Amino acid sequence: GGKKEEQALLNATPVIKEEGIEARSDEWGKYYPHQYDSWKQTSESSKIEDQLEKYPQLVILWAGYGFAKDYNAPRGHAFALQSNRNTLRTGGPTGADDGPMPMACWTCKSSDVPRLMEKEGELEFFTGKWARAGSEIVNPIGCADCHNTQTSQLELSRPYLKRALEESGQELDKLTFQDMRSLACAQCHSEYYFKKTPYTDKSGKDQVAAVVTFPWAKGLSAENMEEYYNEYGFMDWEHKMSRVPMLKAQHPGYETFTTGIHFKRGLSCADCHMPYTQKGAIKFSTHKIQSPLDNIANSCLTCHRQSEQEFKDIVQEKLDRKNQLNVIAMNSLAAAHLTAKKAWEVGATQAEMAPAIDTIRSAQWLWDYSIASHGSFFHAPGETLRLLGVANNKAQQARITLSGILAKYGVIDYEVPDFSTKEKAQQLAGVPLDKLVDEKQTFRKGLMQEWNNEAVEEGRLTDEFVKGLPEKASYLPE
Amino acid sequence: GGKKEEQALLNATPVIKEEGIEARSDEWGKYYPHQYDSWKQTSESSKIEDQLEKYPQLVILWAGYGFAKDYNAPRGHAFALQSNRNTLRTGGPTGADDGPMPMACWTCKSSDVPRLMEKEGELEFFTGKWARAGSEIVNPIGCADCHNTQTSQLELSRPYLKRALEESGQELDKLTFQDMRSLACAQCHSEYYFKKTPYTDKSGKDQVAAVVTFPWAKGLSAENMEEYYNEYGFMDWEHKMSRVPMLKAQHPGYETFTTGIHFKRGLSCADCHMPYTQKGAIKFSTHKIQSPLDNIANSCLTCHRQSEQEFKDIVQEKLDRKNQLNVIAMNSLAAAHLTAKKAWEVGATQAEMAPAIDTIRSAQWLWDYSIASHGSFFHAPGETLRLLGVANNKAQQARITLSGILAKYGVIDYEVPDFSTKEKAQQLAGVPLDKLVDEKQTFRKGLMQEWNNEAVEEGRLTDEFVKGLPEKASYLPE
Amino acid sequence: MKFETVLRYSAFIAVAIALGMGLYLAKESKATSYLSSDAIACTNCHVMESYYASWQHSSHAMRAVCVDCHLPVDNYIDKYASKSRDGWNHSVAFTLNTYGKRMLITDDGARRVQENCIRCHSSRSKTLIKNIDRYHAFDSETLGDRKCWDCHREVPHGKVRSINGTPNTLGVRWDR
Ligand code: HEC
Ligand code: HEC
Ligand code: HEC
Ligand code: HEC
Ligand code: HEC
Ligand code: HEC
Ligand code: HEC
Ligand code: HEC
Ligand code: HEC
Ligand code: HEC
Ligand code: HEC
Ligand code: HEC
Ligand code: HEC
Ligand code: HEC
Ligand SMILES: [Ca+2]
Ligand SMILES: [Ca+2]
Repeated sequence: GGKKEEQALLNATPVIKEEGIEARSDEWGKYYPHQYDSWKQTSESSKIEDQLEKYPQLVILWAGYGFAKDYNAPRGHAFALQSNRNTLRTGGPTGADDGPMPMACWTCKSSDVPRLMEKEGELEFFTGKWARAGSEIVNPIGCADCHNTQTSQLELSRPYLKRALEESGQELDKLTFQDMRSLACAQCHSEYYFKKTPYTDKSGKDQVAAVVTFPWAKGLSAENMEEYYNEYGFMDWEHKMSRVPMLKAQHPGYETFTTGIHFKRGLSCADCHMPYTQKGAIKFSTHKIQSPLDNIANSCLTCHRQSEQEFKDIVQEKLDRKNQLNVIAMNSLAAAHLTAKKAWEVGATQAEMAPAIDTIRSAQWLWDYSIASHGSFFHAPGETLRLLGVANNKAQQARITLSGILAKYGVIDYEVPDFSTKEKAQQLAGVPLDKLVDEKQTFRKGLMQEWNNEAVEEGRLTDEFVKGLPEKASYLPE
Repeated sequence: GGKKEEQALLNATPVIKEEGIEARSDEWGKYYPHQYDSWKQTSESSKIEDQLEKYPQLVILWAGYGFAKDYNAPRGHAFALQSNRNTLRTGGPTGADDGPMPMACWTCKSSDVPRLMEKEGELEFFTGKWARAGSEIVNPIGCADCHNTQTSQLELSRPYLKRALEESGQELDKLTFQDMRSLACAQCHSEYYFKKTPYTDKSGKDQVAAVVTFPWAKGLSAENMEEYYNEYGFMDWEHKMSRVPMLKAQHPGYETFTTGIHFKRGLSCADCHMPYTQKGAIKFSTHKIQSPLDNIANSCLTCHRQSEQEFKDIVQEKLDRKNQLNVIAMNSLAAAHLTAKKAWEVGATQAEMAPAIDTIRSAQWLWDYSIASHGSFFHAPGETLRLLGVANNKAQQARITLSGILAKYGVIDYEVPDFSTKEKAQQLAGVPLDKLVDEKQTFRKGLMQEWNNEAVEEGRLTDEFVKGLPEKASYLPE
Repeated sequence: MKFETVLRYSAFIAVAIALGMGLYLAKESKATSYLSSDAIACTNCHVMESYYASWQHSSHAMRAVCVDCHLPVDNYIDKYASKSRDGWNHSVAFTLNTYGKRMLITDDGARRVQENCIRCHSSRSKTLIKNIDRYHAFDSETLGDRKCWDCHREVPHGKVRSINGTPNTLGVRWDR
């Protein structure tokens, strides 16, 4: 009698909602208080670290592209939506059809995304401007991004990851639980591009969706993806100075992780970033996803036996190595772009420039791939340093070729202009910072408030914690 | 009664010789048959792998220096002496005072070295030409290189290592057994230079010894040693093409090892290269020092739990990463030397060339340090890739500077000559290979035989195994 | 001789023998060194050398010393009781020569070692203990007769073990 009941109780999974997707994490929190409480703690990582301030070279590297406007180090998951709204990259739209960015920009920022995708259809979701769904996408990354609302099981809520896995030769029905503990993260911590996909909508109208797609069909390495993009004739933007058709690598965290020893030894992201934590008599996976260095005792020391200080030192040493090669590569790339600009100015021809242009495209791609995920220096130290070495070599090779071209046109010992501060670099790259901030502030005081009010009124945003998150941005005082 | 005997038996250390150093390993073998037998098996690694054939760039990098004549991958310890006699670097001396090399070249090749050092005195040992002691140095690396003849304990037989340890801040009397299991190897697997040391000999004559010295006083990293050499105003040779005052890094195996995770976790060289091995009911340290990949079961699998194939794959991946950056760096360095040569030819001045010259010196030093020990790609993968990246960056930087100089003198798009085979490269570097081989063969048939005969007659060389080692060299048919 | 005298002499002799043996043991066994947990202390007896050498070349050399495995550690009373009991047993065996070339761990010794394996490895793999009954069939109070090293046969002394198994143990002598 009593035993059966106890067993039933223990095995019962709360059903958060009978049907559909529950995007509000506070609703989940009623049944899973520990996970919810620790999830809220991701808000402790709130500080804005302006990467353009730290490395002004980046502005040159991304001239003509959104990232040259604003780019910060990642913060806690609780801030994903706020970062996305506040970044100057998403501009200051004045209405549903305005602004520089497409719907796809919401994809990795909110648990409302799977909800809305289910409601509208995937292609429909990926259609239109970013501002179209401002009042629908209101909960930051939350339970529904990783868990099934009915069973609470881990689930891939993003269809594009499933397609990518299949294209790269994996069988979905063979995925293990351990795989899922990384793939939940791979939904977002992966390199992507927006694939233009024409379709006919329900009302019979021709539409073009910009669908988040992972370029995994030829493999997950930097070289594999480069081949993929080259065959496809793809570019993210044309560089404003060098006129190179550029690729942007966005955080290939999962991809680089798979080349490292921890992946090879069977670890998943959750092993380090969500270690088992004990509170009283209860054990659960901490949902305070953060740098494991803030929690060495529960993460690293589960498997290793050294002092916390030793781990900090070893990770720091790896970081120093990456930083050294990273700064070198960024400097070479910036010089290459600026030298190319000069070459165009003095009259170099398309034919003369072609080899250097190909080389710069490849160099910057490899560089970006190797460091964009922030954690690769630790997840995959060997692969990261290799790629930085190769990227820098190509950038330098391009500079040598370009010096030759300049010499042909009589320019000897060309000195690249000074880009040693964010301000100077943005000047060179033609980024009208003040104007962008003004537009953004107008948006934040107007349309953005409307979105919020509507969402609260219609019951889509109920979480007092989310409402109360402190507003931060690179252009706001600290 | 029985117990004392048992104890005496167990603790008894055979005294190989009452006094002095026993250089003949066959004498030791009478008491330690397992160690002796496994030591003999180092002769299984006998194949000559001509590195100049594999990477003709090396000839350009070392133009004007011995290594451009002949350079092979390391073989088993049993061959150390043979390699040293057969390499074209030691030339074809015709008598005790002839030939290009000093006594110091015997230092790491033979157990007769500590014997002769004891007999003559250290400074006296390091005085004179290499050919002076040809009939004294006849046993390859053996027991007396690492063990004390009276106690059999591990012992540093080379005084220069003790001095280097002290200079780098270590206290000799605090060394542990585990330390010794690496330091035995560090006696030879370390970067060295020959320090000119004036002294007055027993007969009152002024002499200059060329003493093997480890540049550890400022630390063991590549940058530390570079500073050491720069302060000291040292160069190994002037480059024949670029006229750069060069440094040669020789196998800093111990130094790079100390930056890797295995050292940090307390391992010693012997843990992997001399693992405990079982023969019947006896366990001993195998003295067949070789690539641990030939003995994964006893080395890696003591601590790790994967399949042998997995280990091979992981090590191969690390090797591939190194190879890629290594080839890149060698190509850049070769191009830099050849471009500098051109710049001198068209009339560049000392002042114009100075910056490029400094950069090439540093670049090649970092490159050489990172790979010369052969095992660093595994012992210290992060440090190796970092250094290769920095080295290549400097080499490319020099090329950019040199292109500028060439342009100033009207040379645009200079193409470096073809150095794609050992033959072509040696031609460019002015290495008279045929002449060198002829001289060497004369020596091998003449003086070298005399040395051997004398050593056998005087009882210094008694080991039939050593006498019977197959003769191999890069210039002999396989 | 009176019975009393006999008794008195016998008692004296007994005490003398005991004292003598004690002193001999103290000297022979370097008694004070047992207050430390240094592995080298165990090699005060030459018969422990082979065990020292095999341990020294094992995966545990950098992680656990003899007493980490062979003595109870969480409980000081048990620890010192075991230490003195072992000390006595080993000394007697050593002095009276009642051991063979291939010594075998006692049941009680094995119990303690097993507990120590579990103690250290519980933190490494938190599920090991939890599931120990399911996967390793440890059913009785003493964790059954299935020992960790039934499977992990090389941990830490290796498969071959005897007093003579590792001649020429340079490390033992160095550490002295
Ligand atoms: C729905 C998309 C999404 C998923 C799923 C996701 N992440 Fe994130 N993650 C983000 C975004 C976006 C940010 C950056 C937030 C910001 O800066 O505003 C981020 C930030 C982070 C950070 C930086 C936190 C800090 O405090 O610096 C870590 C670490 C991280 N994620 C790890 C993980 C791990 C591990 C998983 C899986 C268990 C995961 N993420 C799943 C999108 C996601
Ligand atoms: C496939 C998932 C994915 C898509 C699509 C995506 N992001 Fe992100 N985004 C992430 C992840 C993961 C992070 C955190 C890691 C990092 O900062 O590199 C992040 C971080 C951010 C951040 C905070 C750090 C920063 O860059 O300042 C902003 C802002 C942001 N994204 C905006 C956007 C915009 C705008 C778009 C559309 C152009 C977009 N994201 C598309 C996954 C995605
Ligand atoms: C970024 C992805 C992600 C988000 C967001 C997320 N989870 Fe999880 N969750 C995981 C992963 C990964 C695990 C680990 C499964 C394991 O190791 O057993 C997990 C485990 C759980 C478990 C199983 C018990 C445990 O603690 O291991 C529960 C219950 C849970 N999560 C509830 C929630 C709730 C409630 C939220 C929202 C407040 C949430 N999760 C948000 C990824 C996520
Ligand atoms: C073996 C432990 C481990 C595993 C497994 C692991 N990480 Fe990390 N991760 C780290 C460490 C350590 C850092 C560096 C943190 C720092 O610099 O403070 C890091 C950094 C990060 C960062 C950058 C955070 C920041 O603020 O810069 C992200 C994002 C991240 N990891 C995501 C992931 C994802 C996604 C996976 C799986 C694909 C993963 N990690 C697997 C240990 C791990
Ligand atoms: C679930 C087990 C586990 C966890 C948790 C874990 N590691 Fe590891 N770690 C391993 C394994 C397995 C290896 C590979 C070496 C081996 O096979 O022994 C390894 C290797 C390493 C190495 C050597 C490889 C290298 O890249 O230099 C370092 C350093 C390291 N881990 C640091 C950490 C840090 C820091 C953390 C916490 C952020 C951590 N580990 C968390 C299991 C783990
Ligand atoms: C007396 C000098 C000396 C000492 C001491 C010494 N080595 Fe060597 N070692 C050499 C020389 C010289 C060679 C190259 C021999 C040749 O190619 O002729 C070599 C070659 C090697 C090789 C390559 C073998 C092969 O088959 O490719 C390895 C591995 C090696 N040593 C490891 C060690 C280790 C480990 C130690 C300490 C336990 C050690 N060495 C001690 C001088 C020494
Ligand atoms: C401090 C120790 C040391 C000194 C001094 C030394 N060597 Fe070596 N030698 C080694 C080691 C260790 C190796 C094996 C590692 C390698 O090949 O990089 C080696 C390898 C060799 C080899 C075989 C591989 C090859 O290079 O073809 C030759 C030949 C050789 N040395 C000749 C010389 C000559 C000639 C000198 C004097 C100029 C010299 N050695 C001085 C330690 C030394
Ligand atoms: C290149 C250095 C080197 C050379 C040459 C060398 N040994 Fe050793 N020897 C060692 C090291 C290191 C150990 C390991 C000590 C340990 O791990 O306990 C060792 C251990 C030993 C031991 C202790 C028992 C054992 O096997 O662990 C004996 C005996 C021994 N060597 C004898 C010899 C004899 C005989 C020769 C010559 C045939 C010789 N050694 C040559 C370095 C060397
Ligand atoms: C953790 C294991 C490990 C340790 C400790 C270790 N090595 Fe190695 N060593 C290797 C492996 C693996 C290789 C690569 C072998 C190959 O490429 O076949 C290697 C390669 C070498 C080589 C090059 C051999 C060749 O033929 O190219 C030398 C020389 C060498 N090691 C000497 C040393 C010395 C000296 C030390 C200590 C300072 C040391 N090793 C410590 C595992 C180790
Ligand atoms: C005496 C123990 C021991 C031996 C023997 C040993 N290792 Fe390790 N290995 C370690 C430790 C400790 C680490 C560091 C990770 C950790 O702390 O778990 C490590 C880390 C590694 C790593 C991850 C670090 C990296 O550089 O990627 C690899 C790969 C590895 N070992 C391969 C080998 C190979 C190959 C051999 C044999 C040639 C070997 N190991 C022999 C103890 C050992
Ligand atoms: C990691 C745990 C561990 C460490 C450390 C350890 N031992 Fe043991 N020892 C064992 C185990 C397990 C056995 C039992 C083996 C068996 O029953 O087959 C054992 C057995 C023995 C035996 C009995 C011989 C036998 O084969 O049954 C002796 C004697 C011994 N150990 C001495 C030592 C000494 C001395 C040290 C330190 C130098 C030491 N041990 C360190 C685990 C350890
Ligand atoms: C006084 C000498 C001596 C010292 C010191 C000594 N042992 Fe022993 N040990 C022996 C003898 C003799 C035996 C054999 C007993 C037998 O077979 O009856 C033995 C047997 C053992 C056994 C197997 C029998 C059992 O009790 O389970 C273990 C385990 C052991 N010793 C561990 C140790 C450890 C650990 C130390 C150090 C703390 C140590 N010994 C110190 C002499 C000594
Ligand atoms: C004092 C703590 C301690 C004790 C006691 C201990 N271990 Fe370990 N053991 C470790 C540590 C630390 C490692 C290294 C691996 C790791 O990081 O978990 C390890 C590694 C291992 C490994 C993997 C390496 C290998 O050699 O296969 C096994 C298996 C193992 N132990 C079994 C045992 C067994 C069986 C016992 C009891 C006879 C035991 N351990 C006792 C601390 C201990
Ligand atoms: C029935 C056989 C068996 C018994 C009994 C057993 N184990 Fe294991 N153990 C295994 C197997 C099989 C593995 C997995 C080996 C692997 O993953 O490489 C393992 C793995 C381990 C590991 C991880 C080893 C590694 O290389 O990472 C440790 C530690 C360990 N066991 C400790 C113990 C301890 C402590 C006990 C006693 C409580 C024990 N084992 C009893 C079979 C056993
Ligand atoms: Ca992209
Ligand atoms: Ca040198």
